Amino acid sequence: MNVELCLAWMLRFSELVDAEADRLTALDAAIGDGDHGVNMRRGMQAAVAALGESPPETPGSVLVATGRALVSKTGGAAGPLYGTGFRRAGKALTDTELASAAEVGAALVAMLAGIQDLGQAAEGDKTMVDALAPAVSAFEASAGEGLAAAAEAAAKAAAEGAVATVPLQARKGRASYLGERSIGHEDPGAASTALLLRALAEVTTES
Amino acid sequence: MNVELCLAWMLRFSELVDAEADRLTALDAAIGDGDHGVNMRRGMQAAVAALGESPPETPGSVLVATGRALVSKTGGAAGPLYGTGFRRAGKALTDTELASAAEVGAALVAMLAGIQDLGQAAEGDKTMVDALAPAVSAFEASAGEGLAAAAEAAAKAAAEGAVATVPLQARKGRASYLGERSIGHEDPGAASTALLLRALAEVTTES
Amino acid sequence: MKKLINAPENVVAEALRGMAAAHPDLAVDHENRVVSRAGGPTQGKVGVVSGGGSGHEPLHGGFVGYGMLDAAAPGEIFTSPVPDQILAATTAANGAAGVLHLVKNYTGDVLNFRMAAELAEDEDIEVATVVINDDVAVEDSTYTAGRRGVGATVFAEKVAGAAAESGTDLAGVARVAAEVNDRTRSFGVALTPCIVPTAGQPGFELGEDEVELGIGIHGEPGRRRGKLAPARELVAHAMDAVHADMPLSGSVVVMLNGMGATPLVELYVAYAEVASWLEGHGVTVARNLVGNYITSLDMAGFSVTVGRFTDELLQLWDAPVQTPALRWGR
Amino acid sequence: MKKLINAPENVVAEALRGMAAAHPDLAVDHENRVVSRAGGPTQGKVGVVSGGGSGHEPLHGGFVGYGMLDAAAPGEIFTSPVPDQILAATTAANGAAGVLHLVKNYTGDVLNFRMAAELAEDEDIEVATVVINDDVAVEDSTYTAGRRGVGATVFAEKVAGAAAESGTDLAGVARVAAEVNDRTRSFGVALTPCIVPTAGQPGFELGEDEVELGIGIHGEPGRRRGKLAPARELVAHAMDAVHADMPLSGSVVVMLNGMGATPLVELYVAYAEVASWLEGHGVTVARNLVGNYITSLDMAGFSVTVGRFTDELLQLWDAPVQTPALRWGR
Ligand SMILES: Nc1ncnc2c1ncn2[C@@H]1O[C@H](COP(=O)(O)OP(=O)(O)O)[C@@H](O)[C@H]1O
Ligand SMILES: Nc1ncnc2c1ncn2[C@@H]1O[C@H](COP(=O)(O)OP(=O)(O)O)[C@@H](O)[C@H]1O
Ligand SMILES: [Mg+2]
Ligand SMILES: [Mg+2]
Ligand SMILES: [Mg+2]
Ligand SMILES: [Mg+2]
Repeated sequence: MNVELCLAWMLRFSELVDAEADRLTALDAAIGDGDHGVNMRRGMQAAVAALGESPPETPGSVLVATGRALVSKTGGAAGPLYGTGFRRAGKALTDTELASAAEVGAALVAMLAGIQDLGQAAEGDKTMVDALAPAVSAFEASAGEGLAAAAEAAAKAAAEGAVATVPLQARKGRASYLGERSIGHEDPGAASTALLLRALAEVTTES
Repeated sequence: MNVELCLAWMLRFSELVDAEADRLTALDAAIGDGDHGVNMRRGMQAAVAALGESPPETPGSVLVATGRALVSKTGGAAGPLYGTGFRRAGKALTDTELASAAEVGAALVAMLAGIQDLGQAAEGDKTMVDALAPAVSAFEASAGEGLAAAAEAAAKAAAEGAVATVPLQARKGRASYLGERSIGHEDPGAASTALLLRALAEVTTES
Repeated sequence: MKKLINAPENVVAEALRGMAAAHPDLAVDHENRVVSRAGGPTQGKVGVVSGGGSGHEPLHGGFVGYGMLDAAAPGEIFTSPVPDQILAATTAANGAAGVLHLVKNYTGDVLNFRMAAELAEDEDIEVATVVINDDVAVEDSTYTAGRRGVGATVFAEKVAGAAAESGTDLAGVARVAAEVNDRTRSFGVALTPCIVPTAGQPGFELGEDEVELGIGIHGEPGRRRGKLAPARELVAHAMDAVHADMPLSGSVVVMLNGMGATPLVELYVAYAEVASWLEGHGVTVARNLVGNYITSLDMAGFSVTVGRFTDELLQLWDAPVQTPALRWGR
Repeated sequence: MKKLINAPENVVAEALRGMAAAHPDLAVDHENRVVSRAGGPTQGKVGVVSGGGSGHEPLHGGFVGYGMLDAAAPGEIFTSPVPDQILAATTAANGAAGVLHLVKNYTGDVLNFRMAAELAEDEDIEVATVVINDDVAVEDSTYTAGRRGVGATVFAEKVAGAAAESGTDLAGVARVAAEVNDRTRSFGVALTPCIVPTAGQPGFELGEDEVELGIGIHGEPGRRRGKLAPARELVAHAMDAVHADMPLSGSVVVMLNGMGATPLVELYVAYAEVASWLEGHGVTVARNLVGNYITSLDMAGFSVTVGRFTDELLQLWDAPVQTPALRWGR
């Protein structure tokens, strides 16, 4: 992954978030407070703008800049969580100009660790972690087959992970306030994480 | 009209108001503030209670006591207007124990005058006056045929007068705030006045 | 109908119980339905009394206290109080220097207050009456019952209360109240109708994209129906109506009032538009109120009230006031 | 969706314009989205800062002023503010004696305030944080994000603000705020859902005869759905829930709070029930608030908050306060 591909990833993520904002908001309205789509759109628009204003030179700095923009523009739970995740992922790539599939995998591992350090959510708590954790595992398992294949596997796992949050009872975030009533709804953060991995799969297949 | 008949009139008026309260309120909701039925019910229940507690000995004092109760329990525009009307009507009967049709007619004239003195409404202003004024004329015109016939004529005229308020634009009371939008609705006070005359017709025919 | 009540017919009585429990500075006479100052009337001070139908809270009971009303007579929902009740409020406010009746211009209110004033005079209480009629949505002509009294009531109660507190005599207190009324105009807009508890359903139906322009405070339809529009346009409609009736210039006191169900965040959005309308017309704001002051049950919407205060009136406005709904300076 | 707004995405920015216009005692930094005292921070005084998503007005901006907050950071509707913004509020509140962050316990608020505190410490501003979590509808266990912060926030802002004003140091101000939180519990009930402007539709649907029991302040459904019942029963449900969690006795401070669209007359009806529930349980009311203090946009409903104040806390409660939404003593 070079800097262009990483920029394309962020751009595609922003596009997908924009296209799916209403769905993300509706998911959040059901078990949260109805702002996740709007938040993510605002955050990723700010990230894309920041990336456009001072284009970074390495994939790592793309992710760090994205993380910084998300922290300072998103708000809510998702802002600090995604923001920290992106920054950690970016830092894991150090100043590599061309990250291998294995290095991208390590960055995703760092992203997950950052989100879990901050949010303290375990798998099964019905959060974005339930999409990201299986995605990271799938990515690592397929990393030997190249970036596109690994990304495709990760996207599939993330999408499945998001859907698999439906029967779960939330133990973190706003949805946890609903107790058993959180069961039967897809977690909005898991849904946006699935978009993040889908974006990666799309840009890597195209390239 | 003796004291019993006059009491029966008030009782029947109270019953009719009670039965028609929702309709009166609905009429008031359309062009006023939706309380006329509730107001009249509260007022006439208080009047009936007062008449029961210290039963008057003449028709005139029945009407005065009714008026006093209406003033002190009804509120709104209808309370002072009906209250004053009843008190004036009662006073017009002086201490007669048996009022002739002509005397009852004079009492109704006094009622109308009392309401008009206080409220300054002319015929055509879309108020209770539009039911009462034709009723008084009809009563007087038929007074020679006896109380029951006169009351029947008055009830008919009042009912027609009430219906005839529908196309009018209000110039007094709350409905006047609506300007042209008051057109097309029956005036609630005219409707309750029609009940007053219907009550008179019913008790005089029965007796 | 979804209301936080026990029974529709008990709303006023129970709300008065709540007021009494909430505000130890108030005395509530439940039998006569009178809200007055716990300390009783101030001897030698002009008493200031208002009243009218309930459903406009905090008006009037919430404005009883130091520097504003001495007593209020709350009627049933949207139904003016009865003469005996107004007499009881007048007595509760009587410090032997006369009592001012501030009456909103509705037939029922005017008639019941007039009867009460007669009763009070029988008891040797001198009564002066100022009728408030500031609503520019209604033409003041022989074809109507005259203009409705709306937001100017809040202004008049504050100013008259301050004048009375400062020792002004009955004629003087009545004069400043009348002056406030003469110099103040209002206009209201409804986004939704309200539901009178005992009626159980709204007085009119409004589509998702409709508003009522020129409403009063009794859930009645307005002068005409309009399209739901941005706050900027609805506010401009209201301000234009006020301005057409009483050209605005110089410095004003303005109230952006919520009708009961409109949240404060929306009132601030609307107030931003009021402020910029005024700025655009070269008018400065001396003082303002933004909030629910004279409401119409659970109606969503707003009214705007603008007063061209003299220095004297502004000084009275600034005087200390300590009531449940308006408090400053102590 | 019927709202008195211009455009859903501009509600917060425009409401801040309105606040700035309405309250000359406030300074509004529109770029950073910070509401602070017009006079700037008081040197040598502990700064008290709060913030969170908008849509809860008057919380928090309406509580900025003498004796309460120094600055507030209002996020988008129901979205916690961002770290830079909270840092700007912290800087605006910084009188070189440290700054207290009062944070409602929501993941987003906690995380963003934590990041802001780190940034502030980089700038040598000492920050203490008290997290408010008083909502008994949520169990405080590893199976939830912990209890939500609701009504106790108003109490904590008042008490901490008074302590700071009196010259107490940062640790002392944090201590009284934490004590208020420890001693206060809340429970909320919704009669209707609310509509987030950018979402355009309600988060849940409620039948004409249904309520949500155990709601927070973000339009989320409650712990369970119940039947619409008389105010007496809804209040008893709320009071029982509070009492089960923190047995009530002696003397308390109580707030009967409206969710935004419930008119005052209904709040008084409900408060009468609160007062009689307390009386029935041998509890006396030291102080009370009845009104809209911490709302959820245009939701109809109420929450009740009860604090078992010590004498020290009650004294701080009584200290003068001068903010747009809470004012006494000056
Ligand atoms: N502690 C946590 N760890 C990981 N993810 C979390 C945590 N809390 C919340 N989330 C995620 O954040 C999402 C909600 O984000 P968003 O709606 O933007 O913020 P908020 O809940 O503050 O409104 C949830 O759907 C969930 O996936
Ligand atoms: N000036 C008036 N003269 C005669 N009748 C009037 C006048 N004003 C109002 N009314 C009558 O009173 C009725 C309304 O009574 P009600 O609803 O009880 O009082 P309010 O209008 O105060 O709510 C109207 O329908 C009308 O018939
Ligand atoms: Mg959310
Ligand atoms: Mg009426
Ligand atoms: Mg009425
Ligand atoms: Mg949120």
